[in-house]
Amino acid sequence: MELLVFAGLALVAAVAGLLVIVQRHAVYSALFLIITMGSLAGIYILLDAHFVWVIQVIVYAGAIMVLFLFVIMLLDIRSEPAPWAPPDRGRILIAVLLSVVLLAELGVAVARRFVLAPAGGPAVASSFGRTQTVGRLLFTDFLFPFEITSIILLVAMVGAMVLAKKRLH
Amino acid sequence: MLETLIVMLVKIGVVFGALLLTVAYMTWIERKVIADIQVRLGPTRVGPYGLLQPIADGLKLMFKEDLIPSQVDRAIFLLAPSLSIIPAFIAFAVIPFGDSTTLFGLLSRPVPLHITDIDVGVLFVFGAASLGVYGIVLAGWSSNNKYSLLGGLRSSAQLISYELPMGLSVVGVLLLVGSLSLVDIVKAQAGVAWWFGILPVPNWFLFSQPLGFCIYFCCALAETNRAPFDLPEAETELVAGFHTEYSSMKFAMFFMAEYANMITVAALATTLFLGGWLGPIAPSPVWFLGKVFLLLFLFIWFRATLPRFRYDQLMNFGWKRLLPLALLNTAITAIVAVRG
Amino acid sequence: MSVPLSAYLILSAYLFAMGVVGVATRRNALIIFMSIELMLNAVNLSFLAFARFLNSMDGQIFVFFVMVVAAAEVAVGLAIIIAIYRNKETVDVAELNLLKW
Amino acid sequence: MLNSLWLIPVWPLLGFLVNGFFGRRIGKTAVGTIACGSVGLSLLASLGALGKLLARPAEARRVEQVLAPWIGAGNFQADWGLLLDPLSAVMILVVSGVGFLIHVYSIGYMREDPDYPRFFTYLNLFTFSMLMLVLANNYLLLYVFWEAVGLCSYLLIGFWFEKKSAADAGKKAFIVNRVGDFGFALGVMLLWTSLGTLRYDQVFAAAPAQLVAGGGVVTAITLLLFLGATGKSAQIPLYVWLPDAMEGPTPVSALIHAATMVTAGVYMVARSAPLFTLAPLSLSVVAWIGGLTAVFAATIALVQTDIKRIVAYSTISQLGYMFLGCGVGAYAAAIFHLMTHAFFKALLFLGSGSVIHGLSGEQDIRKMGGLRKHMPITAWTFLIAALANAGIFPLAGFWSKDEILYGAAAGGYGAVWALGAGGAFLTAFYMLRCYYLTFEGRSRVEPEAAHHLHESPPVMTVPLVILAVFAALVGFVGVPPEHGAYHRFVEPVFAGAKQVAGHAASVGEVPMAILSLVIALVGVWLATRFYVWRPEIPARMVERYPAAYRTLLHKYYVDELYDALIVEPIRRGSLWLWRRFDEPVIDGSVNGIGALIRIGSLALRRVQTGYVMSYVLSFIVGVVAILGYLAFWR
Repeated sequence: MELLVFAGLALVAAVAGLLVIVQRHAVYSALFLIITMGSLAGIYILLDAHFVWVIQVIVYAGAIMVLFLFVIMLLDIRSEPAPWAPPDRGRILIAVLLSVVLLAELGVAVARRFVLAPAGGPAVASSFGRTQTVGRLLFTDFLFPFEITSIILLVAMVGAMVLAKKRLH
Repeated sequence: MLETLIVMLVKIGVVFGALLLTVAYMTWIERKVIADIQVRLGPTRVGPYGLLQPIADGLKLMFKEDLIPSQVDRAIFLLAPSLSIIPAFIAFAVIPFGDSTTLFGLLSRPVPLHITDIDVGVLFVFGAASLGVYGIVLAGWSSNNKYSLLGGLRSSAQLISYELPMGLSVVGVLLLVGSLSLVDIVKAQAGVAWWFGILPVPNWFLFSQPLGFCIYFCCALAETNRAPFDLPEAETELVAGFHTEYSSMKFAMFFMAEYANMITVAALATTLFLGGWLGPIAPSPVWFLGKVFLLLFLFIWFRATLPRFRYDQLMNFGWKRLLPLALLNTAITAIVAVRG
Repeated sequence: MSVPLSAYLILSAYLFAMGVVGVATRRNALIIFMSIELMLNAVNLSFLAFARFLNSMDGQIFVFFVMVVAAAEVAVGLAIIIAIYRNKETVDVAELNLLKW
Repeated sequence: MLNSLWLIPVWPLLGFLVNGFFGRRIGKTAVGTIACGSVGLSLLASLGALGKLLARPAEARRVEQVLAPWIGAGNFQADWGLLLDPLSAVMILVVSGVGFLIHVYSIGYMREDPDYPRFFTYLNLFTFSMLMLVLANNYLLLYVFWEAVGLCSYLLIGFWFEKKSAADAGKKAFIVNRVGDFGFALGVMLLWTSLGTLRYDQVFAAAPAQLVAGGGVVTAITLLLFLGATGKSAQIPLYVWLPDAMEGPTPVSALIHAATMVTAGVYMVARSAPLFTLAPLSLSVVAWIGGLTAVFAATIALVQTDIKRIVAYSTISQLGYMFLGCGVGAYAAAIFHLMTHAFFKALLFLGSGSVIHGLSGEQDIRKMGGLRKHMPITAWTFLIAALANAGIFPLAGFWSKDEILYGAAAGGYGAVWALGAGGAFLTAFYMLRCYYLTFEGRSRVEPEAAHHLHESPPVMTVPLVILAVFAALVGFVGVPPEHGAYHRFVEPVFAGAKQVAGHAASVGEVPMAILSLVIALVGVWLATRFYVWRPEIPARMVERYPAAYRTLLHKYYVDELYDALIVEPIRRGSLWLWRRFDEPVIDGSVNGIGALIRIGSLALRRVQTGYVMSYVLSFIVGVVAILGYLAFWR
């Protein structure tokens, strides 16, 4: 049952992930990316990430991708020629080959190290991945990085405003 | 096992059906209430008191010609209405509408009256709401029409802007409960609180989080594009906003999504601030529905009373008033929660 | 049937490779950016898988931080893209070659 | 007050900051008020500190405060520490008291200057630095503010930097001081390597035990310190900058180049008395240099015609007296002279400033004369100061100078005493010469200057009068000699140094005093004879001894000598190095490397295609390589 659900979600994620990078128009890329993220959120539930999956939906799908769509629409970007058009062909070939090598390497690494790990993993406490557990860790062991992230967000906020502000001439 | 499955399917069916029915009849209620406020009669012809009016409207929309303008981005144009309506209905999955019940002894063990109770219920509702933006923004973009695009952008900007204070306004409640599960939140509101030691009030968060409730309610109006925040549909400026190019059933879907959203936010407000299904004597779903309809009535009342905001006023109100107020509310609640 | 760790990791590696291809082949800055997000998601999946299989919450916390950084990055990155678009009327990275010799 | 010594120097610092940052915006009145007010507050704080110090028993008059650690590296430790004892108390009173009067005077003197705020900014910075210099509790802090006052001196000498002579004078002062400061720095380093500390109390406690009395190390330390003092206090051989420093505004000359900064060397030697006591050789060097400078500068002053330069050479000469006092072990007397000198020399400068002001910038005494009728207050105060400088009873200079000469005689330094006595005679002569030529006789003022001739405004004359009162009376704090209130206050600081100096010869105090008074009076009589009764004599003297006159007029050709011996060889050597070494070798190698890199870059820059995708591709190649290594070979 779990395997079935995983297979379904993984298939969706994989296909959508591929479609993200071959679309001619950025809006479609964004839509497929949203689908990938959504199916990943489902997989997160399988991994007992009870808090992270909903954060994935809210932050990635709800905030980040909306921002993307916004910018795409704001900039009024037309469809571009197919990415595999002649001038880029050689580079694309190299890139794809390299990525295949990369994937192969990662596959070898996984095969050598982790293929023997017991399926399903160890039994975990019922509190694993719950909001309370995450919250407790964030405010104790990871308090310092947590506070740092607030600074990062503030800086990003100010930076985005400054960059995107219309200059008055 | 089988019983669980059947019960689950029945629950889903009942909730979905009730929601559809409520959406349909909200249109009737709205027309009637506004007519009353404006000293008119409202629909009277179709059925007694015009009760069959929604059915007639639905039929009309269904049989209307489904226009697809030639310059639209077809795939997304077709997808957008569904993207709009699905999250609106999904959100209802975690809202508890009653206490556990055996249905007068019909079932072998008590069945909780909600489809599911997950430990991130509140976030789930917000997540679903944030997904609702896509329908609008994609509808606006794919229509290939400047009014649609502007309406869509406006609408999504509004939704994103007001999601923030909305999320923050309920943090106070979450701090007091210590859980994101909506069932837990409802249960935490059981009992009676004593104001100043003499005045008994229900232990609802409306009374301990009045500021939070007000912020939530304002944001709820904005989130559902209701008056006085109905700028995305401001006819005078944008024709009909993002759904200018839509007609027939696809238009109906946007329409339904809007009303479903209204019901969702009202149900969430009931759960978070008004004690959910809790109440004496009457069965719990009755209490729940009563509170939800009270809030819906408020929605309509606001629409009939208040003029529309200007766009800059809307943004200023959200970012410069509600957001700081929500932060203040969160801070005060945190201090009280830690001290008390 | 339970899912083995390697399945998650392979999916993660595949998505990461897709992101790499996207970054290396596309000329639209926005799509490149989305490919980067895809890679981040792939990494997050690995984090969560390892967290589950090592029975350690640290991975989940890291995912949280990755998301924060991603959000910050998107905000600034999109602002930069908007600024570039205002100046050059394009988001084609092949036309942004001021750093050329 | 004593537990917050920082209140003394902090006000001028604040004044410096306010005037420095906002001086151009707040207007002249506010700038002047802030500058004077801040120094006035310092004066009040100093007086308060003095009062508290006096209230304590004599042996407890020592307050040390560490405000903050400054440098801590290994076993090296230096703090922002302040030390208040009778010696520094006298110094801060002189600095803030005289400084305050000069600040007030400057309001009038600099009234018309467009750079008014800048002037007061520098002046406040100087006051702060000088206060810190005398309050420092260790040699490093002393050194830092020693340099800081040098910087202020440079800035203020070159205040009118658009005038080339002023800018050159500033540079000269700075460079000559570098020589001395180099010695000072070496001295401080040597001190640390031999004792491991720079704090006064620790140094003086450790020195007798760890350094061999009269040995090479302590002699080297003290001589190096004294080299620094000769630079700062304008002694042979590094005195050449001070006469040129008269290019600066007159209040600057009064404050920095008469009353305070130039006495820093004397203060430093007096402060280091326990060290000098261990090095008799250094002491006699100090005494001899002081005595020689006193006479040498006085002879030059005899024939100078620039009113400020006369006073400047007089300052060098008087500083020589102070070193003479230190050298013979009469530290208290030296500091006493430092104090009285501050008053009458500041008065002399301010008086000459008043004259210059009244004559619209004229400084040549040959073009003055008969000014007493027009500027009575200036004339009278100038006369008092001149007589005080000449050492006429009972004015301040008499008491302090007499004490130094007595110290020399009593210490058995007969030759040095003779130098001092000769200097005293010359001093009386040239001071009175200056006075007569300026204020008495017939007017030789240029007609257009005479037209504007006027007494200075009250803001300038009131400080003159106050200073005159002090110049006349301040000597009485040291009466009776060697046992006055002043000595009871300051002498304990030098208790340790006293024992070695001792009294080698027995001479009567009163006869010695009368003798020095007579010497001074002879000088006065001679000057009167030359310039009042028989005005033709000077010209005859010039005719009779032309060589001597020219030598004196050209200041013994020392500047020319330095130019020929030091400046010119260095200039030639530098030119040679520039042409033959710097350009072909150093520039050549630098440019060669640059050219090499440029050629290399021309080839390599093809790599920079400007296409993001290419960069990404190379990036990915790297990732694949690393991952391949990790996946297959690890």
